[in-house]
Amino acid sequence: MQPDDLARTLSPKLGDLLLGVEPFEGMAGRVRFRREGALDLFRVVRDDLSFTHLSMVGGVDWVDHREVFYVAWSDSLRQYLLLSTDVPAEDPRVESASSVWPSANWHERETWELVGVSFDHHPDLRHLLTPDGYAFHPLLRSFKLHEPEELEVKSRHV
Amino acid sequence: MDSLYSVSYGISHAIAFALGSILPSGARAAIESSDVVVAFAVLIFGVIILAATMINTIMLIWWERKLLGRFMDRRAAMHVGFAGLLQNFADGFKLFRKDTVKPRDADRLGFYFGPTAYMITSLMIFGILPISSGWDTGALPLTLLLALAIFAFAPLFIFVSAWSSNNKYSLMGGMRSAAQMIAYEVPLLLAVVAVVLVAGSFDLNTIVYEQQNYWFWGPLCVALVVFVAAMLAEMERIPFDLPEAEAELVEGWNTEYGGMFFAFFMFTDYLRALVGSVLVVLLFLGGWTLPTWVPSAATSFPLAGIVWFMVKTYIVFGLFVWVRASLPRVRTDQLLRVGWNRMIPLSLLSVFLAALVVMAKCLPVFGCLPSVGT
Amino acid sequence: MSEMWINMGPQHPMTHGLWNLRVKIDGERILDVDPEMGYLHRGIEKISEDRHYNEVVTLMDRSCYVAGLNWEHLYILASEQALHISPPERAEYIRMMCAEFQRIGSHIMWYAAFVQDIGLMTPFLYGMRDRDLVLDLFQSFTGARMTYEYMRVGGVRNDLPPPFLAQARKVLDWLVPRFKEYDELCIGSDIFHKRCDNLGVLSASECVRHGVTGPMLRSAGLKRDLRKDRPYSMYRDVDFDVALADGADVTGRYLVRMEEMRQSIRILRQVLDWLEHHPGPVMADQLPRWLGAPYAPVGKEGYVLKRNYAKGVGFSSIEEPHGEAQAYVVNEGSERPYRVKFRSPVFANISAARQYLVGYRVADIPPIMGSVDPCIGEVDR
Amino acid sequence: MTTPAARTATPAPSESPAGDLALGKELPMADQPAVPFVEIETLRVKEFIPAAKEALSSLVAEQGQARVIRPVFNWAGRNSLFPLHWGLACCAIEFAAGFGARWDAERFGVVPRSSPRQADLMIVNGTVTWKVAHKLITLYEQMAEPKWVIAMGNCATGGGPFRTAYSVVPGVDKLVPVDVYIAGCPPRPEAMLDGILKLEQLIRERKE
Repeated sequence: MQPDDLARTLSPKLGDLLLGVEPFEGMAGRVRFRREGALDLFRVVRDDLSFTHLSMVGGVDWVDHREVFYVAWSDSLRQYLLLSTDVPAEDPRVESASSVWPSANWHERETWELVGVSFDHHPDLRHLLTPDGYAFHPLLRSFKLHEPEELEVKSRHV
Repeated sequence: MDSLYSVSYGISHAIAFALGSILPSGARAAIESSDVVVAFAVLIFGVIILAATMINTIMLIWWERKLLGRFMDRRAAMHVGFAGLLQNFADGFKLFRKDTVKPRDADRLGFYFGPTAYMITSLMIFGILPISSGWDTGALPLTLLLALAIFAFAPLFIFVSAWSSNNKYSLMGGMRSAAQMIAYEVPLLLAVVAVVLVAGSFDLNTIVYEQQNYWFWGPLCVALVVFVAAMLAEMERIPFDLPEAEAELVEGWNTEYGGMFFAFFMFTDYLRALVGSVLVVLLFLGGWTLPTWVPSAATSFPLAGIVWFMVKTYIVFGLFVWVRASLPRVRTDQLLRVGWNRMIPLSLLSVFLAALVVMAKCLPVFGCLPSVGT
Repeated sequence: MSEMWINMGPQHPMTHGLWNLRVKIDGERILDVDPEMGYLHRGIEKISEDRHYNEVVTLMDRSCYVAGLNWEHLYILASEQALHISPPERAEYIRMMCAEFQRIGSHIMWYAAFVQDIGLMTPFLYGMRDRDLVLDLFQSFTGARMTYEYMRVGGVRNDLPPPFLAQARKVLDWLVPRFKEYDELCIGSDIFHKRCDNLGVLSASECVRHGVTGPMLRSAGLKRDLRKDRPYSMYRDVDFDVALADGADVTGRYLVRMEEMRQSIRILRQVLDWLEHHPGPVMADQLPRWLGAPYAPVGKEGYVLKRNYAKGVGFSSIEEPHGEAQAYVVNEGSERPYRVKFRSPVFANISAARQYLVGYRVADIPPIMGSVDPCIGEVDR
Repeated sequence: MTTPAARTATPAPSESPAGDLALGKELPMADQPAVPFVEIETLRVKEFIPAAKEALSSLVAEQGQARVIRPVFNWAGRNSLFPLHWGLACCAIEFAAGFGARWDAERFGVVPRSSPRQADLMIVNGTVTWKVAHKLITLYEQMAEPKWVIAMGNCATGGGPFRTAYSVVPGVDKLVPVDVYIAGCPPRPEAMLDGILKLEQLIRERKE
């Protein structure tokens, strides 16, 4: 399946919620969409395009906004599909995909705690990798790691 | 060899007279009185039995470790003592010194009483097991029954210590242990009934004398299979080691025990394994006797009975180790189902076969098989 | 006993790593489970943002410590796509050989751990013995037993030493009868079937719904193997079959993994033949010099090399021993990746734990979780 | 009944009953001791037992320990180190390989135990994160004395390649006292065995 085919199937169903379909090496394409249309898009992608297996959900912090991306696989097409949406950094939230693909559950929990994107209507949005009550989102660019030298100084004074 | 009791009586007697010769006459009479001598003799008897049992049990652990190492393509304990012979002594001393931590919410009495009673009751069995021809220890007519009765105490104490540990894994292990031991007690005893039928006695000495011409493993092979399987379950060894299944219950019912009380458990497990092996040898493999075709030189040297008995015991235990090295563990429900649905019918069959053997002994066709005892 | 929650982990013989399975039980029956992860969360994705492309390879080895080379392969494929670099053919073959040997090593490690879960003691030792032979092979050309740091963007670090091929063939010849022995100890035993048949069943549709991949998925009869479906490296050129089983249970997963090892040997024989007859370079010629730059702490002025290199996003997906692993690398034109995201197969496989554990018994937890082959390093990253 | 104040056999007679009355207290009976005689005797016996224990143990300590008991227990302790059976990260695999056929740590009497109560030795084989830190401390506290800790690998020693990460404890010695450090990432099984033998040497020299 080529990006053009994707656009032909998706645009009538989604309208202006679909921002565009770009080619992506090694995949069927990269679908950009508005976050308001997330659930509609997921359903269309799963039911009409047969991408039944959601592999990965992740987030990228672009400082001014954050990007959430989804990778889905279709057993009949034997192809991957990349879906991505931008969310503003002030209000980082998007609809949860776990009602469409249950496998999104843990990936979204991870994205929430590491990248700081909240997922609406997620069944169980708890900390997964970091301890309960951990207040930071480590994968944001504003979160700086300790330098080794810094650490030396610190432990010497402890 | 004379009976062990008469040996210890002799020692006691000698000590009493030696003491009496240096004491004033009033004390001498008291010491040389038969009651005191007998009491001393019993004490010495107990000490000898205890020492022999302990050394044998520890050697059994060494034997298992080395054998298991060979099965696994490695060399097990090597560096403490010659070929690791002292390894288990080191373990024992270390555990002796190590602290025992009682969990805060554990029941104090049960926590300490359980392992102690478990070990003591298992040690008691050795007071009545004969290991060579002169070893009529107390000469009770019902030694076999008594041994098995004491052997059956164990689930109670395991359950007490598991319950009082106040640990979920211990509790589950204790539950499993109690269920398993009670389920396998029945086929174990029925298999013994087969032996008793053929031998015509509950006395272990008589049972061995009965086997001087033919060992019971041949005619009573079904009973042997049932007995060994049930014994494996009673000893809690793989494939029936569910109560201490390391994979799901951390260490089973001894999870909370460390130090000396853990040593009690470990020691008693092997003690029970020794009892199991000894019983298999006594009931089915002719005890200390050898087949008649063996040249008499093999049986005539001093202590020959004990030597052959130990050789057989260690070989039987080696077979248990072999089973352990090559079989996976079964599940609780499967174990219990096998116990109630397969083992008990099989053991009843073995009783039936034993009855046939008894009849065959006196059928004119076969001629009366010669028997020595009764 | 009434219903109660028990914690299996983080220190528990069942876990094979550092995680906690909270189990709600009624007697011996499992009513609910709740895996708790993150005890080994080392922030690999965050540290990667501070490292050069080649330095991230170090973290990949530690990410999945039983399949280090597979994870290096995964990361290198994605970053080569992001950096628009293509490696020479011989390097691709060497990587494929590494991946297949690592698959054998990982599966043997799985076998050793799994048989312990069902109470078999001896095969653990046999497994470790045979795995050491595979690790010896790795040691002969990477210098390390577990953490190799062997692959580079644009190729591999060094070529194979001359005696390697003969040695590798010898190891393969040794392994073939060993697999038969493994089977005799497990499949040949009635108790194994009693324990493992119809256990931890997860049907193919449930697998797809919950994102379960790898041997667990193939044991359900669904033929999905990225080496066939979406060939990467040189898998298009080698001849092999996808291991399949039916039943979707623990026995099925066992059979799939054993068959995969045999297929790996089949692949390896072809690859070794190819490597013998096709000498050549193992590193791409036209590499930007900063790929080999030394580690420079962030924030030190003058050290940071700001280069405007072509931006790009790389995505790779490989069939790791545990399942389907993916990497997503964002290249923003600097010498460090802007964002690295990994998808761990075990992460998804464990997340479906409730589907394949509830309803069985406590004694079934170790074999079922053992058949998942949890490698916590890659789950928590 | 037997408050510490009542332990003295003679109850202090109140100087001014009126004053006590004023305070609203009961008057003590003059002719009856507050503690019956039998109880006093029991108390004495109870005090005697720990005192005797102490005297006996000090005697044993002085006479026997230095010559017989200590060397034997030292020998036993160093030759049967049971490590806690747990795996943190990469080093756990090498830890397992150390118990495999090629290295066979059991030769030295090293047998992993799953329960911390039965373990003498905690081998921290991998990266320690802050999330697992308090569980590690709990495990260490659950182990019975005497106990030792080996930090295996660079991560446990000082954080290793992850020392800059936000979630990693830079060295397990921040949490529990460490006796032996083993370098390597991960250390080879030989190195692990060497660490255990180093610990044996340490115990021998400590003469506990």
